Amino acid sequence: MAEKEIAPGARVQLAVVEEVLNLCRANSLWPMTFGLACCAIEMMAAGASRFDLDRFGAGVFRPSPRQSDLMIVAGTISKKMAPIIVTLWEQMPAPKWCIAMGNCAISGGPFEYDGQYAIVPGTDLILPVDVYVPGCPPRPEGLIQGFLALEDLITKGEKRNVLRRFKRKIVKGR
Amino acid sequence: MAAWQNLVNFLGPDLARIVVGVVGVLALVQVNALFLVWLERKVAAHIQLRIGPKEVGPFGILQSIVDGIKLVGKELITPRHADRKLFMLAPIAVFLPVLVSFVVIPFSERLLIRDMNVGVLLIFAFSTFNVLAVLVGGWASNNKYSLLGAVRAVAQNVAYEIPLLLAVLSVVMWSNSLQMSEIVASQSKVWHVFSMPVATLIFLICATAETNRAPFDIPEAESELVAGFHTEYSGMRFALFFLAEYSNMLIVSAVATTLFFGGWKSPPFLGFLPVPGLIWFFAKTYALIFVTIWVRWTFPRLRFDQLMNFCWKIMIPAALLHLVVYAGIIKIVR
Amino acid sequence: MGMIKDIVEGGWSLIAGMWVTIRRIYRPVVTVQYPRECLDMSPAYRGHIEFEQFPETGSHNCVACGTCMRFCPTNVIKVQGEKTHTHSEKRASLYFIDFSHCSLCGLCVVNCPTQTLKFSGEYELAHYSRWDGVIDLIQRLEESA
Amino acid sequence: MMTAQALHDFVYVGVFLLAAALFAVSPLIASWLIGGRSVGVKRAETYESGMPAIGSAWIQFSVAYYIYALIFLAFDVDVLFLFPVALAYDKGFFVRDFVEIVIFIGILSLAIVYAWRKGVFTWQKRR
Amino acid sequence: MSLEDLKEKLSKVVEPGDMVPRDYEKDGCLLEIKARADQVEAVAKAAREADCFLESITAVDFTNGPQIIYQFNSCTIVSRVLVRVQLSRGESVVSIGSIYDAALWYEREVFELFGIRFDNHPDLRRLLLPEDADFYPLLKDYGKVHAFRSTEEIYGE
Amino acid sequence: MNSVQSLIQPQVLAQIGFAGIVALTLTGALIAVFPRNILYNILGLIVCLTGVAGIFVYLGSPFIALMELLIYVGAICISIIFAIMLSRPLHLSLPKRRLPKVGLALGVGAAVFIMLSAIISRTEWQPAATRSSDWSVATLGAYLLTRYDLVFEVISLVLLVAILGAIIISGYARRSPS
Amino acid sequence: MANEFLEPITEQTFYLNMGPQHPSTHGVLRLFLKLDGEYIVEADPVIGYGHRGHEKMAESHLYEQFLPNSSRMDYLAGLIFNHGYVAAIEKMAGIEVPPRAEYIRVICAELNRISSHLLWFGTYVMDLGGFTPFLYSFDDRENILDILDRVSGSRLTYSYCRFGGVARDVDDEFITATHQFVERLRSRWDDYHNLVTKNVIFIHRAKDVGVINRELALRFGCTGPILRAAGVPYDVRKAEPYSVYSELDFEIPTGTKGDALDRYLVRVQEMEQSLHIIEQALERLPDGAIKAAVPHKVRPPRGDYYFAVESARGAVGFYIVSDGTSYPYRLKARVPSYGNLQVLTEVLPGTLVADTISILGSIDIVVPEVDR
Amino acid sequence: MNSLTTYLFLAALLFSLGIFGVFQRRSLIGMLIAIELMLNGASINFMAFNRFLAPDPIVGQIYTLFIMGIAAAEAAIALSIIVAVFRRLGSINIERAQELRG
Repeated sequence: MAEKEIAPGARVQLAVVEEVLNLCRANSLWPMTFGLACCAIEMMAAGASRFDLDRFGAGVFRPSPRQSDLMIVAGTISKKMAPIIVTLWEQMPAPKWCIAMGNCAISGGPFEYDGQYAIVPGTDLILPVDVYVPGCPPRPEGLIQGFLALEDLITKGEKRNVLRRFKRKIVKGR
Repeated sequence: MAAWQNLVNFLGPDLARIVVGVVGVLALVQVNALFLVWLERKVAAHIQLRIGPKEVGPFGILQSIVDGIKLVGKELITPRHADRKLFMLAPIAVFLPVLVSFVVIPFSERLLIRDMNVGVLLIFAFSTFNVLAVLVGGWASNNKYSLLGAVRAVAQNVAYEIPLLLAVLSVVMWSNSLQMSEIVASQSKVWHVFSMPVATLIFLICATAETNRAPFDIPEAESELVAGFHTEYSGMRFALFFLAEYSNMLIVSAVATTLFFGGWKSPPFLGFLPVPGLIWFFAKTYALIFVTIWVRWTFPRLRFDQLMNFCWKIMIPAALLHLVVYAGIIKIVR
Repeated sequence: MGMIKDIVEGGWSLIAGMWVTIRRIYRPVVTVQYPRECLDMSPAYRGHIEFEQFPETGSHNCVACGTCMRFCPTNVIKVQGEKTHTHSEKRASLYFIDFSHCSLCGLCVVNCPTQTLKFSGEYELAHYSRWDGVIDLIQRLEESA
Repeated sequence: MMTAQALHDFVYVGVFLLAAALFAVSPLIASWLIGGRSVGVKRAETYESGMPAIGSAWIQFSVAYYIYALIFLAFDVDVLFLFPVALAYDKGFFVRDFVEIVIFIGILSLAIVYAWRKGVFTWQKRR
Repeated sequence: MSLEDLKEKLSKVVEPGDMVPRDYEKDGCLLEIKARADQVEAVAKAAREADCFLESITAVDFTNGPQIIYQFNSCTIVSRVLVRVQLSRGESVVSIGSIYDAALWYEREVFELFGIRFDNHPDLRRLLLPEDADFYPLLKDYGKVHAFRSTEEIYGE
Repeated sequence: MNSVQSLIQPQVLAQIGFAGIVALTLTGALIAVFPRNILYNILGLIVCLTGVAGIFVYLGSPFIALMELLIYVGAICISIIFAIMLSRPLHLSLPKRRLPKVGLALGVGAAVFIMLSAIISRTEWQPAATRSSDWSVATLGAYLLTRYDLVFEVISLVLLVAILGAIIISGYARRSPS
Repeated sequence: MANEFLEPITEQTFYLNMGPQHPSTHGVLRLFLKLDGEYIVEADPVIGYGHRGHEKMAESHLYEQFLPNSSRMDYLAGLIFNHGYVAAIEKMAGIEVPPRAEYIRVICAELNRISSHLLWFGTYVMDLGGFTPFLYSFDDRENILDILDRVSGSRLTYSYCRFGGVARDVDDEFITATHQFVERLRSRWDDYHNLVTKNVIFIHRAKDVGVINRELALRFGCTGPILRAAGVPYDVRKAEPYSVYSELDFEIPTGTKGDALDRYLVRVQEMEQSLHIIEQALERLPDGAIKAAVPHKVRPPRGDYYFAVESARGAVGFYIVSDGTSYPYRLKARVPSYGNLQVLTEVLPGTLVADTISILGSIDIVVPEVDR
Repeated sequence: MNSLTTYLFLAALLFSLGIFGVFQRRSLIGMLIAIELMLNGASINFMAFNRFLAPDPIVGQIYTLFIMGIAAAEAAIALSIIVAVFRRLGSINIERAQELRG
């Protein structure tokens, strides 16, 4: 699991405080209301009644980047859109995370071909991505799985997420 | 020691009251905000056939605590082009009037921090600062969405203050007092909700508008103004706006309970139950809050001109008419 | 007078709306609590591709003909074969897909001459690295076997 | 004398204001201490849907509802004047108080009638 | 408005020989008009008078120069008319934005994808690409393409 | 210890509170007059008015104090802020002060203050011989209904005229009634 | 507006970017607004934030390979685009489609249309501030997705129609599930009407807002519910019947004024008509093959072709120039939202900011469809 | 300290500050703010006399209330005039207004 400095540059850094904060951060990921293409619809579906992201405390979609913790890049990033995504990312207050949802966000997906002039092939070229959720588009379950993976990343391991009362299914083999 | 004695003589039991009151109210404000956020999310979820917060603590009860702690750990961003001083001041200022309002709210017959004889007015007077803080915060952000939101908030709040005051006037006319305890006492026979249902309705509608709740949530209309006046506020500053909003909900509902729903008194046909007044009070208050939550998750929001015209064309004339009619009724009844 | 009628009718419509929502509070929720309970995947569900395991060979039937590679619109598939002594045909020795480019069109599955490709029912693929989308199908087949 | 009681009230209000200020400031300080800090050129830029903001928000802002504020200003004061009267309402008057209140409110309503007639409350679509 | 009416209006502005009936069942359009660049405005006016709306404007790049294709259709009867304008490279064409507002965006799109300029267009900015894009992606000499053909190779003659 | 104890005397506490209020008022007044950013001025005015409300409490009338907040802060100041937003952004294009003008203003202000304080300090204020001790708001209301009833009605008339004036000046009168 | 950055910024008016990241611009649309207080003086929709170069992509891909792209242009009505693209190629190459396949396509396309309209219904009411109807409609939409997932294996980007037929046959379970869904949705109308259609706030927000009359709609080439709300009964399914629509009985709902409320009502009635179509199609669903024999690589003869279908948002057309190889020489998709979006430049000025949201929501834009 | 003179001095100070503001301000709104200061000085005077000298403590309060009412009316009219002036002249700067007139 990739180690990432969760709160860069906090003025006072206490291990205990960080531990508690990370636990809380993991269980209260507010995504930004922000969709690019097809995956955004599945993101909405994940927030809707059937799948209900709110169960994990992640259902508070904030429209303003200032109040959100998580950017879900859901869809193809066009070259015209890329600087805007970077701006939005930088306007989010630390600590913040990014999920690349869908194949387009991971690598340009099916739209990356020889002669492609319009898209940025991969979110990781412009933002530090924490979790990748492949699929075209991924099912809402896949996105929830991505959320849970991100929570584990924040708490540095599933076992340390003491509030979690179920086991995340980890796909093996790769 | 003599000096201390003097102080105790001067303030008397007040000293203990103040300390206990401050601590109690602070606890109430926090617990209420945490509970209300949770309640709102839960009720909304069940209205929408969802579960809502569930995984964080049993029934997701820890969810709002977790959210709160997370917000403390977020960065506070001050936009470069903002007016830094006012931008930082506004979230604090929005919280100032919140606690003061609790001073005069009678939670039960005994549990009343200070029974001022201008109680009702005090709440309205200090709620003005709330509006000002919103305006200052929205203006200081130097963000167009914030500015639009702040201006709308103020225009809306000031407009709805008039029918609100008019509705309160009917109550004051009956009880001849601004003192909260006496207003409650004046409802010993009939709750005002029964004797003046129109005023109650006006009060509730206007109170919803005053607290910027749907369908009057135009200042923070998400689909238009992103997050309205607090678009630029992050982390704890945003949390303070949030806290103030939910505390205001409590205050408004508590005031409505006091003025129209008999305060701590038990419902007339349930008087035999040995339930303390405090419980009745909070039961009524949270029932009202539940209604506002229910309304919020049912209706679309009004447009701004409709909102203003609703106030000026329907609410204010209705309130004025009600006041005149009620004044006549008092003459006849007494 | 018309105004009063409007107010009454409007108020009534609001109450009707509130009646709709309050009834829902007592209805059972429609939420499927995903990590605790899962939806049944549809039989047609298209996850990433994987090898069909044929009972007669106990393994896949990929002859590394490269049809899938050629038909793939986005160059997802990389297949290499080698001739072994036991088989007269070529057999795939390496079969990698980069799922992160896949658009799930299914041309590879449709056009596979030996019908050895099928869609997996895999949908929980969240990972921490961009390259986790690269899947070794042969290894995957061996693991599941 | 009423001063003493008023002063006591004042003590309450003052202390609560102070407590509120402290309560509001302390988490901000905590947040300042333990909150993260991000970097980025556009971190503190004004948010405008991800685009660079065009011009300042501090411009002359044509408030269509300005006239509402002016009407409110006078109206609110009028309503507040009714409060002391309401306190004394029906205390040893025959109908004098009723009549006076009716006159007062009648004059008050004229303002609404006038504003309504003049179309203050109708927002026109502008082209 | 019938198709005959439209034909009559159109016959005033283009030579009858340039009006080629098409097989609707197969090609999806009823009439094809081969127009010159200077006839576009008149054709558009005629279509407008015949109560047609502009369905789309697009272009195809050939070795002998790009071709602009206008499509008009009526919402009362099917009367899809294809107006084909063969341009030489670098030639510009008159905007029909004053006749059909819908044309403004279509023309902008054609401009940015093919580099065909439209005269009298009020606002010929980039539409889909970033403002600073300096390439015309749908030209056949941009990127990897499968074939680059002349008009004859496709339409015969 | 002694000094601390003497500070806890209720009278002293009241004095400290009073000093605080006065300080608040004067700070607000200064902010209302001196900074060139007009929004700061209005916020200063609000602070000052809050202080004045506190002074009214010290003068024995919390009711008037709250009215001060409700009317001045809640109505007048908010309307002024609206007017500021409607007008040119003064807070940005800060008008330069002209020294002679400021000097003149300062002179006039100081002269008035000196004059007033001279009068205040010279005059021997005599309280009325018999003083009623009824401060209740209800009595105030009763007075408004009896002795000052005309003024009470006139106030509403004045405010009505103010509203009409505002509407007319804002150009609504020229519109045809809809 | 010549150039947003060149024009001097006066004090009276100010510029506001609404979007690309804005909760109500439906994805990545950017509305560049010139405001006077709350009033809009000029509006300039800026598109291209979702431009993915579909048309360039087509030129280097086989006809088959481009097929998945068709459902990614308009991901809300992906199956209808799919259908349109496949039918266009079939017409070009002269492929006969078995009747069963045609019926299955129509059923799925109509289900897709309903799902698209349901999503629009939800987001429109959400734009107006009502959050709950959004989730109710999403709940119903999930039912459709389940049905379509069962046959196509995907929830959003179906790639279900193939040249010569469909990818997978339907079973009895599909038919019963579809019947159940039709029943279920019919039983929902009451709730939807009580919650939204009859709601006084909603009516006030939608009535007389954003009037697009016949004249305006035709000038801008608007099609679909916008044109129909203006009183023009133009529907490709009736005007140029494709597939088996000529055998099915349905009506084209139209409005009168062309305001947001009319567009709302037209869409709601369209959903009912779609249910009607689905019922008929299910009843007539013939047995037989679901796919004609088609070569691995289709090679349509040389020439240019146009084929139009009616998507949830209006007329979709594929204009394809074939050079006789298995790669399209040029493929152009005529998308309905293009004109529907452009009309905003004319409709928005003079309205309030809140109306902008209402108009935008009632027009129902899918930005990647516009941008392609 | 808590005597009549203190209050009167405070009121005088507010009044003088108001006068100063009226004279040095160039914008109409600034002047309005200054005028409000002066009115408040007057109110304090009334209340102080009421508290320390008057025979009936109600009268002073009523006067103060009236001052507030008048202040509100004055503000409403003044603000609408300011806006009208602004609409006409494009400025609320009093000197600019004079320039344009003359």
